[in-house]
Amino acid sequence: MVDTIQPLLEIKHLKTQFFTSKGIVPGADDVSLTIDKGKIVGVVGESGCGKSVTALSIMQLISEPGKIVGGEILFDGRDLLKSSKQQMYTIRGNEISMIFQEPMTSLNPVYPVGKQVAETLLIHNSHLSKEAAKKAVINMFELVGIPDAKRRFQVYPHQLSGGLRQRIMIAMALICKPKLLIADEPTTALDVTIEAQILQLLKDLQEEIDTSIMIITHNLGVVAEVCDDVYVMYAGKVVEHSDVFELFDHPKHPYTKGLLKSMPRSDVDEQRRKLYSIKGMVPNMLRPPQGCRFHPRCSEAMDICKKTEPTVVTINEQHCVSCWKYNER
Amino acid sequence: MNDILVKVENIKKYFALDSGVMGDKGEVVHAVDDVSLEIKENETLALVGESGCGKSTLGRLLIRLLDPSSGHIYYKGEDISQYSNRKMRKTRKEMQIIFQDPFASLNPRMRIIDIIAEPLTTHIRMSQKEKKQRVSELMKLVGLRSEYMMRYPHMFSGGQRQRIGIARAIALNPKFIVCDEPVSALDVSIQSQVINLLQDLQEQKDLTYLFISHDLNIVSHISDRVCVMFLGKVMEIGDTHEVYEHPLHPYTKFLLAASPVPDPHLRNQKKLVLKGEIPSPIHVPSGCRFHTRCPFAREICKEKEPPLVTREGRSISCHFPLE
Amino acid sequence: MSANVNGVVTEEWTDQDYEVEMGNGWKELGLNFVQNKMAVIGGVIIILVIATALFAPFIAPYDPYKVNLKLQFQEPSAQFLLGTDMYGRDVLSRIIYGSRISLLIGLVPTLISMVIGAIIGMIAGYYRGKIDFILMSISDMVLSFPSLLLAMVVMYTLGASLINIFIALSVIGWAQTSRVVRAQTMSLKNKEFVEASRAIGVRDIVIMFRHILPNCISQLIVLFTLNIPSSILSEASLSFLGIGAQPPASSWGLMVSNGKEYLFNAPWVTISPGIAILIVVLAFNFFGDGLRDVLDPHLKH
Amino acid sequence: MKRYILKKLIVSVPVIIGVALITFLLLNVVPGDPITLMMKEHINPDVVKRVSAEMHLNDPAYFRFIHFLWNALRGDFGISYKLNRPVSELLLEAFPNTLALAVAAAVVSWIIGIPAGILSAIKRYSFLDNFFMGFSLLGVSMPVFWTGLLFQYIFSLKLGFFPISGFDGPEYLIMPAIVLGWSSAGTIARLTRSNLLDVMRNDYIRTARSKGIKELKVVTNHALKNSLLPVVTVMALQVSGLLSGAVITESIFGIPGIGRVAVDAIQNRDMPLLQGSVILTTILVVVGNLVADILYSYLDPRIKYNKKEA
Repeated sequence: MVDTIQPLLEIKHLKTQFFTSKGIVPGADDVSLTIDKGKIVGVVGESGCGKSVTALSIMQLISEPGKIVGGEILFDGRDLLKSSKQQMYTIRGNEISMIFQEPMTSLNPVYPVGKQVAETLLIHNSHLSKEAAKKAVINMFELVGIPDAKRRFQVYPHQLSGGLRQRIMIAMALICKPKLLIADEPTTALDVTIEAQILQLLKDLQEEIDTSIMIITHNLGVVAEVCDDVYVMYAGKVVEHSDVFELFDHPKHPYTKGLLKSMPRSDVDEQRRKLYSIKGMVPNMLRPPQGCRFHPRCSEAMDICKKTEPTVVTINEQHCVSCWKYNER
Repeated sequence: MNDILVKVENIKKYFALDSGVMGDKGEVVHAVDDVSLEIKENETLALVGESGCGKSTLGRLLIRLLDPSSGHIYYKGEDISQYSNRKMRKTRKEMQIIFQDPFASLNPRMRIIDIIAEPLTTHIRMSQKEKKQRVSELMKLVGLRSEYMMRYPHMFSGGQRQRIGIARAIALNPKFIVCDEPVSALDVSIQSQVINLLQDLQEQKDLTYLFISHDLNIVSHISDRVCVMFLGKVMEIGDTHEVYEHPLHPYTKFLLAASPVPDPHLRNQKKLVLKGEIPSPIHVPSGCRFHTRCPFAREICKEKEPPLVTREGRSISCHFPLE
Repeated sequence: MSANVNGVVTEEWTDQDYEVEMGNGWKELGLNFVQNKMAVIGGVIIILVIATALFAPFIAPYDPYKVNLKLQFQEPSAQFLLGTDMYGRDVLSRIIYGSRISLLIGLVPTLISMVIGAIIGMIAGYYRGKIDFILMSISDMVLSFPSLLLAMVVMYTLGASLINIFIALSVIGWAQTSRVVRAQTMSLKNKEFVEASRAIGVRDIVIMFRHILPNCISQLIVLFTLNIPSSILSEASLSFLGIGAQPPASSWGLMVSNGKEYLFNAPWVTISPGIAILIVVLAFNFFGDGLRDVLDPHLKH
Repeated sequence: MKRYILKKLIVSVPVIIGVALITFLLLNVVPGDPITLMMKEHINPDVVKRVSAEMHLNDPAYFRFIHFLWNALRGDFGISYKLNRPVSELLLEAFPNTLALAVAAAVVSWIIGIPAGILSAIKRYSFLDNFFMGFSLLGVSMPVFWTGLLFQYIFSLKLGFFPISGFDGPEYLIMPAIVLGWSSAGTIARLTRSNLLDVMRNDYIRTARSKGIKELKVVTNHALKNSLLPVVTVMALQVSGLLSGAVITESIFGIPGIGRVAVDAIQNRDMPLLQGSVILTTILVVVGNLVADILYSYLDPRIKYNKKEA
């Protein structure tokens, strides 16, 4: 029974562009994406594909020379792009919060970590006393698995390891029990064993706090490990969206297929055969290719791909792709 | 045919953190702590481990970019650990290094032709015409158009720069190349291109690689043998396939379980997840270095450091290896 | 489409490549420079000042050294645009001739101290250890002297003359440059492209001049343009205190100093050379700031 | 952190000895016989012999330096040629005046410089930014001696607000402090502005915004402390700039400070007095640097708690 529950977040035809001195770079180019309540959604793609731009657009943290030029971002029924600055202040860190890739530099080096986490709580709950905030922060530290939480309240960021700092960031993001947590490459800068801890932590917290999580990553392994739904992006556009099992079992878009085939796998052992590799390189976004942006690197490119942009085709209700191969025009 | 090309015996490298001015010994980082291993000709030995395990330091020690605090390095049987810079020049022609960061490994103020030709012009007198010809040959070999030779590094993508670094490394037809995380800074689709290039060059120019990486998937694909390191010490060495099938050292087992595999069906809910943080290389734990994180650690692991035991090509440093 | 080059299959590139919009280095720099108003204004004034210095004899309306007591303290008038001083000499002509001294003092010692400082900084930064400690303690000592006092001490020992000013200003200037170049060298030394050259077996000296120095150039240029004004100011101060250029030389500092007793009834004698110093120093600061924005990419926006 | 301060203290001792050595060498060894130099016209051979013996001029240089150093440690910098009074006494009289001027100028530069730098960073490219930066550029570019004369001309001669020179009351200090303070205010404003702009580009500022903190609070709570740390070090390095400036300001405004003493000593070829004043001023600078280091290590937790504790 698929009840038509209203999705937590719905992005419709988002357009965010960067007006650089050398020309306009289309960061997110007509991106549509939905996140249902209680789900972990992965947005995967290579560098420059617009995944981080999409995330920052939700939080409206796009800095110079970027600007959101079109589309809608519906969060709990309200369009964030139309809400006032004041409203956004109440949403950021309270209803939608974000963690970033570099734990080393994402915390303010001159303030104790406890104080920085309490700050988020106090801003959104001005009635709360400092003492109550401190207690809440220490509980949250324990929840995110920081040993010896009480002492660590006073500690400074440079005294902690990468893994611990990322846990502090997660505590800071979840302290107000937000509805949506956006994690931009949360484990890319971490070591393998620490990455496994953090991914496990995100999965546990998702159930415990019943928040939805949007994970931005370039690593298909992380997607397979944690996500329920996946959006594959290339050169500013969503090329494929599907349930995670469907995506890995029956990838449709040539780019997704190429990515999956070119990844070496430690669990499967073939005698050192040549890795499949998608030819060419990530397009330069100042002059994106005509028509489908993947056509220069696509082994199944047809004439129409070079001229017109593909429209989105629904394979089944969990899977859609924008590629002329599946479009009975 | 596979005799030993490079042999390392009890190599140690300590870095003094801040040289205590008042004579008190500043803190010391035990980057590489008594490591011994062998690399056979035409083989790819992978060096795997998390940050702070000393894999990059060991790589730089082998080609004498760093001077060892103690221990020996044998290249083709010759002990080069104490060679002076002048004496090293001849051997340097046979060993090269490829770096991780495509943006920092090329001098931004030099043209590509001069970057690739630097090894040639340093060791061999050659005319400008000869230099151009040799460089364009090398560029074709690594899949770059030779007409780009007059351009500057900032005009190339990450993948192209990595190829330039590889062209520079193979310019003098070396025997042994240290690849220090050559593909970890690249996008997935570009990674496989560079990995294929490295493998093709190995066959074509019969090279020996020391492949340093933290990505176990890539290592499983490219390496013949793998050496797992933790906090400056060797935990386990063996054939890649065997080590991946049944690892002997607990750390290897957790490392393999931790690295994410691109297949959702394999995501087990309660994975083998190592608790605790990576200890700091300054205050190294007593006995077996891994005992603070190892779930199977017993009393003896805290006191006595397990020696590296080698049996039929498999080396292990653990009191209670997993059978 | 892949080409087979002596056995190794390599991928040929698709046509759209990277170089189209990257432009080459220097043309792009020129473009940004022009957009930077500050730098252009500074640059124009500097060119004017250099022109006046070169062609001083042709531009100056009168002979700056001819004394004519009858014309003492003439108000600025059509005949004497900036009036005359206590010896009846035309202030404007003396300022024009004075530009030679100021420019010479601004450029030459700064260049000398930059070269010395760059080499010392590079050696200290590259070799570290004892050499670094010794060189940097010396530079710490020199930096501990208030620059003017050190110059005064040097002038005291060598006596007041133009060459001695060169020496004094060079002695002050090199320490600051050596610190900047040392910091830059230490960061460049750990960069991988330097490690690559060492792995190839390139000698240290070659590494310093082929890899390290070229990457310090942009910072050195900015430092050079910003050090010139401080040299000009130092010379003017020395001359003002009477230990710099000696009469009858027309150093601007000396002119201000000689005119200060007559401040009440003939202010133009003191004020106009001061304005000249201000304009030149401002021009170099403008030019230096503009240059730093252009050469230091991340400061662009 | 104690270790850090101790290290800094120990390092500054050789610097001071080195400074004394450089000054001694420059003033005593290089110019040959100071006495003939000093007496220039009326040289009298036996006077020369008596004075030089009395001042151990014929002993080897290093012996004289140790002799000098030994006396200096006991506070005896020799006798001033011209004024025939112990140099240390003269310096002690002049020192408080220079200190008053330097402190007043420093306060002026902080009060003007820091807020100007912060405001122009926050309101970048606005009229305010251009005005403050223009003001600072002017301050940095104006020759101190010329500004002094200009101020005297306008404020005392023409408008008569302040006494033209002399030094016996606070109102004598106002104009010199402003003249001297303006140029270092320029330096501080420019530095504060560029620091703040740099700090605003850091990741933790983006984190602060993502926590829902209003933009102004992001600047005051997160960016300010980080950007003002380096300014603290500049405040100390300013000491040497201020003392250079003081030399001139004191001669224009007739303030009997160390700068004035040094200038007169040069004009009268009074070597011991010059030597004493230079060494004292340089020690002031070294002390200034020391204070800055200690202040910096106290303010910056990364140095205060440098042990990795995780």
